[in-house]
Amino acid sequence: MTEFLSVNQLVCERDERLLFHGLSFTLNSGEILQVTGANGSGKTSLLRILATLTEDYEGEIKFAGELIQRVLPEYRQQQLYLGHSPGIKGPLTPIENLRWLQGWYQSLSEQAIENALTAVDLYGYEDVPCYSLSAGQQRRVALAQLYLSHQALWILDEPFTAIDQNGVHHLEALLAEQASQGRSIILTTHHQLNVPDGFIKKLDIADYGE
Amino acid sequence: MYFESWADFWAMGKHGLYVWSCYGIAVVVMIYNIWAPLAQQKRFKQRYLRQLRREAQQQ
Amino acid sequence: MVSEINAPASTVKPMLVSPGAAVWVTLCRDLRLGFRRQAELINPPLFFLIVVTLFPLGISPDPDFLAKLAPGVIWIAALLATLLAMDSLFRGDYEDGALDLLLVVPQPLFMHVLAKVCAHWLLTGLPLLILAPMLALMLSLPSQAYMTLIASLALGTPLLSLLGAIGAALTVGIRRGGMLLSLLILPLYIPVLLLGTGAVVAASEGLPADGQLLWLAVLLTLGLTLAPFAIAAGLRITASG
Amino acid sequence: MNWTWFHKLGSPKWFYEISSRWLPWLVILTILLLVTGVVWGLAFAPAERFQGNSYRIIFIHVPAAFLAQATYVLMAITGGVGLIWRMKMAELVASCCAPIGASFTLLALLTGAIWGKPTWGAWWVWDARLTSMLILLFLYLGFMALQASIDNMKTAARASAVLALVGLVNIPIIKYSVDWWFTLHQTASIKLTEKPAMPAEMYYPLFICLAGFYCFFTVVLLLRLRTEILHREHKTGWVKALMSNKR
Repeated sequence: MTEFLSVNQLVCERDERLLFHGLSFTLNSGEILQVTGANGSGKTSLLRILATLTEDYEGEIKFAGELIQRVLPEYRQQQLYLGHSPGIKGPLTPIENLRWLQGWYQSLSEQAIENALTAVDLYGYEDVPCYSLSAGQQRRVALAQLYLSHQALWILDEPFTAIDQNGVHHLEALLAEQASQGRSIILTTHHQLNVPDGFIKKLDIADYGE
Repeated sequence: MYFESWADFWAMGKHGLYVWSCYGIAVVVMIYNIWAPLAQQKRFKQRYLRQLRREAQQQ
Repeated sequence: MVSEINAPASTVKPMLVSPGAAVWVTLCRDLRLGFRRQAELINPPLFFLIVVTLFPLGISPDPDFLAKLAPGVIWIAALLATLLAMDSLFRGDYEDGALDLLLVVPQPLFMHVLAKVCAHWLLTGLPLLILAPMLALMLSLPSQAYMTLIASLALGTPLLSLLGAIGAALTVGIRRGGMLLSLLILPLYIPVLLLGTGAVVAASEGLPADGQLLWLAVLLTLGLTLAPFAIAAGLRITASG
Repeated sequence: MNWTWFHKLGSPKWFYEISSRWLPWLVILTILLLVTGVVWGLAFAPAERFQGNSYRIIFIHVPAAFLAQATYVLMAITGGVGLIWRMKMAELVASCCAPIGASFTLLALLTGAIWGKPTWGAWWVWDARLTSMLILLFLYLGFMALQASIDNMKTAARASAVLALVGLVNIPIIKYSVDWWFTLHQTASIKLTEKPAMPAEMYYPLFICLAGFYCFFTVVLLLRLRTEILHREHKTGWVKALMSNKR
C-alpha cells in the first residue's frame, strides 16, 4: 500500500461561489476513491483539478511525494482521464478512435484493440463509424481504453452513465480486479458500487462545502 | 497673447472650425472618461446597499 | 492479452511513445477526420472561387483594370477563406470532449497544437494554393507574377493559419465565437496582407519581389516559433474556465 | 517564496486606501497642468508658417496618440503579470485600461482626421500614422469584445491578457509594415507637408499638455479601479463597512 497521491487543504472557487475548502485525502495504490455529492457540488471540478486540466485552485497535490506542478509530464503519463463527454470522434471507427485515444501513451497492436472492444461487447462494430453507434455504445468505446491502459491512476467521471445492466457488472468486476493489482482509481457515480469494500474509500464533497 | 482681439482668437485665422471642433471632441472624451466610472460606482452602491438592507431584514 | 496487465500496474513501465510518434498520431487523426468529412473539405476553395468571381462582376471585366486589382483580390479572398475555416479547428474537439484529453497528454502541448494547425493548413490552406493560378488567370494577372503569387501564398497561408489558431483557441469556449474570432484576428493579418500583395504587385510590374517574400518568411518563422505557445496558453485558459 | 510580498502589494484593500489618499492631489495636479498647457498652446504659442493656426490641434492629437500606445503597452504588461503570477490587481488594471485606451485612440483618430482637412484637403487620408492608429483601435475593440463575451470573470481576464500580449508582439510589425506600405503608395500632396519642424515655443506647451494627459489618465484609471474593486470585493467585510457608513 504505497501512497500514490496526497491532497491537502484543496480550495476551489467557481464563478464567485466557494465549491469546497480544506479538502484533504490520500490515495494509495490499489484503492478506489468514490467521490459523491449532489449535482453541481464540485465533483467534476475536483476531478478536473486532479487531472491537471485546471490550475485554478489553492492547496497542494503531491504525486509520489513530489508537488504535482514539478512532475507534470510523469504524472500525466501515469493518468487516464475519462470525462463527461467521452471524446469519441463520430466519423472515425472504434479502432481508429482507440488508436489515438491510447496512441499518446503507448504503441498498440491491432489484436490488443480488438480484444478490448470484444471485452466491452462491441464485437462486430470494429469498423463501423461511431456516429452510427448509440450513445451507450460510444461510451463503451471510451471504456474499452480501460482494458488497454497501463496507466497507474484512473480518473473516471460518471463511468456508469448510459451503460446497461451487465455492462455495469463487467465494469465493477474490472475495477475490483485492477484495484487488487495495485491500480488506484478515482471515480464519481451515483449508484451503489458493489465492489469488495476492502478497496472502497468514500469522499463526500458536501462536508467540505460552504 | 498671440491674437489681437477675442474675435481673432475664436476665428483662429479661418481654421477656427477645425481647432475648436477638435477641442470640443477632446472635452467630450475626457468628460465621458470621468463620468462612466462614477456612474457605474453609483449603480453598484445602490445595488449593494439594497442587498445589505434585504439581508438585514431577513435576520 | 489480459495476462499483460496482471503484474502490478505501477511497476510495469508502459512502452513509452516518443513525442514525435505521439504528435504524428494527432496529425494523422486530424487528417483522417478531415478526409472523412468531404463535404466540409470543399468549402474553403469554393468560397475562395466565388469571392474572386464576384469582383469582375461587381467592378468591371476590363482586363487591364482587373490586372491591377488581381493581387489584392486574390490575397483578400485567401485571407477570408482561411479565417472562415478557422472556427472548425478546435470547435469539434471542444464539443465532444476530445480537447480535454488533448490538454492532459504527457508530451508538451505546443507540439500537438503545431500538428493540429499543420493538419488544418493541409486541409484548408493548400487547396487555396493549388487554386490560385487558375484565379490569377481569370483576373488576367501578368504571367511573370504567377510564381511570386504562389510563393507568397505558400509563405502566407500557414502564417494566417497560425495567427487564426490563436484567435480560435481564445474563442472556442464562447457560444457563437466565429464572428468574434475575425474581429480579434484581422488586425494581426494586416502585415501579412500588405507584404503578400506587395510582393505580387511588384512582380506584376517586373520589379524584384524577393524583399517582400523574405519578410514573409521572417514572419512565418516568428509565427512557427511563438504562436504555438500562445495557442497552448489559450486552450489551457479556455479549459480551466 | 518572495512572491508573497509581491502578492501583498496587489491586495485590493491596500490599493483602495492608498488611492483614496493620492486621488485628490492628482486631480489638482491634472487640472493645473491641463489648463496651463492648453491656454499656452491655444492663445500664446505663435502660428505655424505653412499651416497657420490649425496646427494647434497638435496639443490634443499628439498626447492622445502617445497615451493610446502607452496604455496598450501597460495593458499588455499588467495582463501578462496577472496571467503569470495570478495577481488579481494586475488583471483589474488591465481590464480597466482598455476602455480608457480605446477612448484616447478614438480621440487621436478624430483629431488627426480633422487636422487633415485644412492641411491635406480631405477628411480621411490613408496616412501611415492614422492607419496604424485605426488598427490599434481594432486591437482595443477586440480586447474589450473578448473580455465581454466570456462569462467567467477569471477566464475572461486571462484570455484577454493572452490576446493583449499577442497584440503587443504584433504592434511593431504592424507599424513597420504600414509605414513601408505608406511610403510605397505615397501621394504627392502628403509628401509636401511632412512633419513640420517645431520651434521651441511650441514644444513647451506640448510637453505640459502631455504631462497633463498622463496625469488625467492616472486619475481616470484610479477611478475605474476603485469602482471595479468595490464591485468585485462587495462580499468582503471592509467593502460592506465602507458602503454602510458612506450614505
